[in-house]
Amino acid sequence: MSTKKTESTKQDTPTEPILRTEDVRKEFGNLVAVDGVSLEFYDDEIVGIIGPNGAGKTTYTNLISGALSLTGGRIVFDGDDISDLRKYKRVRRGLVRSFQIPQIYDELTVFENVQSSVISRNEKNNRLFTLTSRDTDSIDETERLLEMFNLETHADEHTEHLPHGVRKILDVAMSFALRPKLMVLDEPTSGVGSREKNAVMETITDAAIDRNIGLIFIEHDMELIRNYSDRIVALHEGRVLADDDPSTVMNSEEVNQFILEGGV
Amino acid sequence: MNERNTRISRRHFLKGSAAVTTLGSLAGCALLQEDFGGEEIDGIPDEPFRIVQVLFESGPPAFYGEEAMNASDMLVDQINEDGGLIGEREIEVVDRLDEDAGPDSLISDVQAMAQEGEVDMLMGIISSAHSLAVAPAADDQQFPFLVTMPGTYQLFEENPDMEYVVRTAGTNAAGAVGAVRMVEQMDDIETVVTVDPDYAWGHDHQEMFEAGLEAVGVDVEIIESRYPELGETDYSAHVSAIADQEPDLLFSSLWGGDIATFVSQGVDGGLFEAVDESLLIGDTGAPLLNSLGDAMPENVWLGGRGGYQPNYRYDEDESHREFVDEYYERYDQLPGWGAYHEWMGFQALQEGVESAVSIIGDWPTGEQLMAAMNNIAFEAPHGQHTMYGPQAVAPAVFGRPTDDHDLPVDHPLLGEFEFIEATEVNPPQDVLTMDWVDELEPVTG
Amino acid sequence: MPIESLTVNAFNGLYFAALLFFASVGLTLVFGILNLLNMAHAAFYGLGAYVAVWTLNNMGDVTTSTVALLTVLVLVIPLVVFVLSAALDKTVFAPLYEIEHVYQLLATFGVILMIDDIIKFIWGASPITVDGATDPSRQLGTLDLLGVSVSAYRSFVIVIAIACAVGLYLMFVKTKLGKISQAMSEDYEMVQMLGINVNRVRVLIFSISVAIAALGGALFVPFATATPAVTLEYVLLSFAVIVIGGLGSLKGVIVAALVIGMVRSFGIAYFPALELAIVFGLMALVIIFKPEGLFGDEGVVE
Amino acid sequence: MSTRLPTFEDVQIKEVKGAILDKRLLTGGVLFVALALYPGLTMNAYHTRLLAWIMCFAIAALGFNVVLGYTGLLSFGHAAFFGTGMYTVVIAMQSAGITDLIVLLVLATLMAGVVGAIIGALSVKTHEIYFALLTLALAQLLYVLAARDVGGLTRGTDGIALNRPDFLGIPIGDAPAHIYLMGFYYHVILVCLFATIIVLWIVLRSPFGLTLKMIRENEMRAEMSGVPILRYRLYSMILSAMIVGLGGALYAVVVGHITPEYLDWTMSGEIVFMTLLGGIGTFLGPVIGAGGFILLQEVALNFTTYWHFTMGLVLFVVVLTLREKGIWGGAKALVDRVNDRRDDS
Repeated sequence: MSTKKTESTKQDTPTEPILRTEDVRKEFGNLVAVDGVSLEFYDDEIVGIIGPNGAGKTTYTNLISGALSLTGGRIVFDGDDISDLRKYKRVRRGLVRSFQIPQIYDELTVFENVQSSVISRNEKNNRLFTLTSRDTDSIDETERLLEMFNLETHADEHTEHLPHGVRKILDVAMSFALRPKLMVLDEPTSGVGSREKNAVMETITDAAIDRNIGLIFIEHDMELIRNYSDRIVALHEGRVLADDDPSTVMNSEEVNQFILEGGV
Repeated sequence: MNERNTRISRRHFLKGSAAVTTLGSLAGCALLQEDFGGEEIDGIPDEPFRIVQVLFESGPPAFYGEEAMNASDMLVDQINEDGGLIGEREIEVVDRLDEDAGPDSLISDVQAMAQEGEVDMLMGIISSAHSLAVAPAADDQQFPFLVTMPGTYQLFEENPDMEYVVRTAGTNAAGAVGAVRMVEQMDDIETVVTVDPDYAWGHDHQEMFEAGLEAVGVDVEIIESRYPELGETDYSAHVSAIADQEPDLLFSSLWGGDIATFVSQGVDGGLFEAVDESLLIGDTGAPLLNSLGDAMPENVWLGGRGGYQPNYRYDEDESHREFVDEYYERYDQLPGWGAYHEWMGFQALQEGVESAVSIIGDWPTGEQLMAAMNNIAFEAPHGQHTMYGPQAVAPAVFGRPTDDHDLPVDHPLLGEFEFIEATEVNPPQDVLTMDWVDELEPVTG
Repeated sequence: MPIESLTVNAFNGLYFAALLFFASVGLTLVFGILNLLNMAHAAFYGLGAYVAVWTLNNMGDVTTSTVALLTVLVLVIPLVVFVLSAALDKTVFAPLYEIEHVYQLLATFGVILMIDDIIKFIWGASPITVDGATDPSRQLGTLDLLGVSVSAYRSFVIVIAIACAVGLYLMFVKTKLGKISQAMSEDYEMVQMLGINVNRVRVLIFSISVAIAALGGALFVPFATATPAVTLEYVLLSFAVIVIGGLGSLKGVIVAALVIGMVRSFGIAYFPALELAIVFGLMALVIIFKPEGLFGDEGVVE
Repeated sequence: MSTRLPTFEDVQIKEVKGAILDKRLLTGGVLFVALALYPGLTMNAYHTRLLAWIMCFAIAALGFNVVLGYTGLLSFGHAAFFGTGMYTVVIAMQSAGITDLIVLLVLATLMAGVVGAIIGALSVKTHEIYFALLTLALAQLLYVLAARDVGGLTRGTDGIALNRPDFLGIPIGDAPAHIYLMGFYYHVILVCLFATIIVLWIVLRSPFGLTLKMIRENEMRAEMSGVPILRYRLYSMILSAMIVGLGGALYAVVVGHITPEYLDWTMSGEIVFMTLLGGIGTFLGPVIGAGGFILLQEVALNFTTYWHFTMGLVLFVVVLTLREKGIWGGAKALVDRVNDRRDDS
């Protein structure tokens, strides 16, 4: 459970937000998927995003990560306008996302999976004549990360046959290896057994707090949302329905009407 | 293995002086010729004379290969019936290499054969490009190579010092310059469209034809040159474009299946009504006339480098008549150019062996045999087939399709033959073909 | 440019487009519905051509009636190949559905090499043309099109191509097989779960596709020549067609065949030097600027 | 060849791996010496040429596998790079009068890299079949340029003959063909092959190599790890093109006559065939594949006129049964299984 839960809400934080979206819009033909969303996120908070299917949650995160281009509005990250920045450049600035279905490299070992992220973060991809097995810097850091996420025992395994929960953790570990300032997680516990869900969330939030990383996560499990968020944003039909501390949002009438009863 | 090594290295050592030695021994022996006259010849190897043929067995030009294979099967049988080469040594075609495997494989095979020493001669080859790659390689290996079909004039002009290669096919100059000579005799020709396959054969022909026309000073303009892809299946776009232009003359070096498809689709598109006269010089003869049958237009001249038409001098030339009859009996069709080329090759071989044996009184080495095939002459449908050094010079022969013939086939053959002397359509020895074509003299008279 | 030559070139383009349609429509259907990239598809075009030329040249003693000849080309040969390909689908092609596209391409390239040699084994390597007596293209002569005389036989081929396209369209829209096929192209597993015998649909679609290619080859041969090179030429052409049209789209095949047919016909007529480069240039341009092809993001018959 | 890395937790593993590496180096060294001595010991010119031929294509297949096996892109246009290597050598000799082998090889490798950059830049955005067909189409356009002799450098489909290059100012090109190949040129190819293997072995285990594998395994993830994937796919094409170009350049001298057929898509198909036969999932597979393909073709050609059928059947069966393992990976798996069984008993 987050220890800084009460310290930070946007009203009483004097620092600049790490991410600000200003009136961002996304249209697919006639369909308006995201309809002018303006939000701010800080690097010391954990924000949960909720909303029914089709509310625009995933589209919104795709706009942030650059997987989709904006129809309108702008996105400011760490003080710079990144609206037109390519995906990989956003990642290099510290805006990182993980995926609903774990996106890992199946034919590489767990160790290589994480090491690849470390190398990419150091922008050493273009080193041609050094062996990765001799690159002590990245090896040391990879070891630490594996330890942190309790993956040491799997280090030498190819990832194809790992249990789903471990794959999920690995995916997150790879994102952490990128040393993000802000991480966007799309349903970090989907597909994970209900008993493991808390453990997964615990690992993630602990790491985030430890490293001072802001977290945004989409989640359908209201229990998890309530337990791990410092703040909750509710989306509905591409618009912000509520943006406040968890208890306020959960008790809001509109949220109850459109989202909580909507069969989630 | 060891014995072979020494042989190879010794041969290398000798290579520089090979030509001198050969000539010397031939000349020297010639003086002694009378001593051997009529006597039994020693040293004829017991095993047959082993030939490996290289022909397209697959790929678009394979039909040419098939004709050549047919002819060589027949000719080998005939020669062996009479006891073989000089009546003493039978021929065996020990292997056939598929030219479609490409020059890499062919060169490698030549090397293997040269090394194993179990083959006496390589024979055949269809593609000009392949001949340019394989012939020098064979020469490097000191492996006798009798080139029977490709026409590129560059073969010996690019590799003037080859000692192990002879070619019994005339160069493509004969066809192209022959066509120039035909135009010289025609009246009312002002505009020409050329259609040639899009590779060296086609481009060479077009170039020589154009340069030749210019040089002889006839008032003819080539208004368009087309190069359809080799193996094209649909010429209709070309046909309609040419028909639109209504040129006085159509010139083409398309050959094989391509010329059959082109003419057939041309007939369909009214091409031969739109042009007055055509010169189809891409080794075309009986197979084309067979496949076109009654549809064959009559206002065309067919032919090219050699008199390889079954009814050309059929009555006058006994050996030609036998060749055609035998071929027809055996394969139920008339021989095409691939078959004739092979016939020339085997004649050169027989002649070469005979002359070498008569000079040295012993069975010739590969080197001596190849040297003996230089500068000989032998019978061909068009009379004497003469070798200038290692290269045959063929005359040009053209004819018009006609149903008026005596051969037992129900398709047209050629008539109204035009014969143009080899010297009119080939450069003199040691003159480069393009230099000669650029300075081509008009035919006098 | 006189109007007559416009007509003639357009007619040539249309005829070539018809052949391209026959050669490639099955390729795109098999890919769109069955998710198989069958490089060997065009080999059946070549096979159709050889079977046709052999049949025509051997039926002269029985009949030379035009109707009989055309029936053989349009019905008998496709039917024979249909049966043959059903057998092949169960044997040679069955394991291919399970593997990745890259491996499908390579394995079916192996099939091309095999079919090519089988053709060579049966019919030899020489080009074969249809005998005059049993050549429907010669029998039919010419007819008048907008004041230009064009081949009646080639007009017939164009008509068959149009009929074939309409027939396929109706099949997809009206019949149960067509509807299932469309559903399969969108969600193969879903259809499987509905308890439909997917394998039977697969055999049918595969065999229809292959039979159309053979029909194309059969119709192609009277006006051209059966040579061993036909297969490889049409492998490239048919891939160009389906990529330009968009993989898996019936409309795409029709439009792309027309585009290539027309560009090639007019291109050769007016810019003959470009012939070799036309199809590849067109293909490169389309993939660079519209990688999904002209109608690639749509379903089979949208 | 294991792609696993030494891990942090067990120092012993590192040592064991080191021993394995030493064993590999030893095997490689012995093989190198054996191959180097082969022509001198046997004086067999046919075998020497066959080996030279195989080694040139082994280099090309290794280079091709950078794109197919490591970056996951099926290119059907690699004939463009092979042919560029060949034509660069012959054109540089004929038109620019360069006769030194080293200069020619460097020049050819660079030119192939340039062509790789152009074709790559146009095609790396596309995927799968589109990538395959776009590379095919672009390479085919290059074939048209050479076949039509645009620019007057290639002499069309007749092709150009080539003289034997010299070496470091020594006019060794004047030596007879046998001596040139068996005493000199064969060894140049051998050195180039081993150099290629060593350099590639390192490069594919470097961060750069890992990056290519990231792209192969999961393009989206790689991009979301901050990798500019298009740029790295392009790098991969350029690297691959350069190595294939080197193979082509070396081969030009072996074959002695260069025609546009080496730029045709069937040539690309042969390179794909070789690589796949050997196994795209293994490092040395392409080398084995080049040898297997060429020997198979030689045998099939001598054995039957229906060699297309034989080759087709082999391709079909290998693809279906072994897939990315190829004959090399398949053989290794078999050896492993036999060893396992022996350990069990």
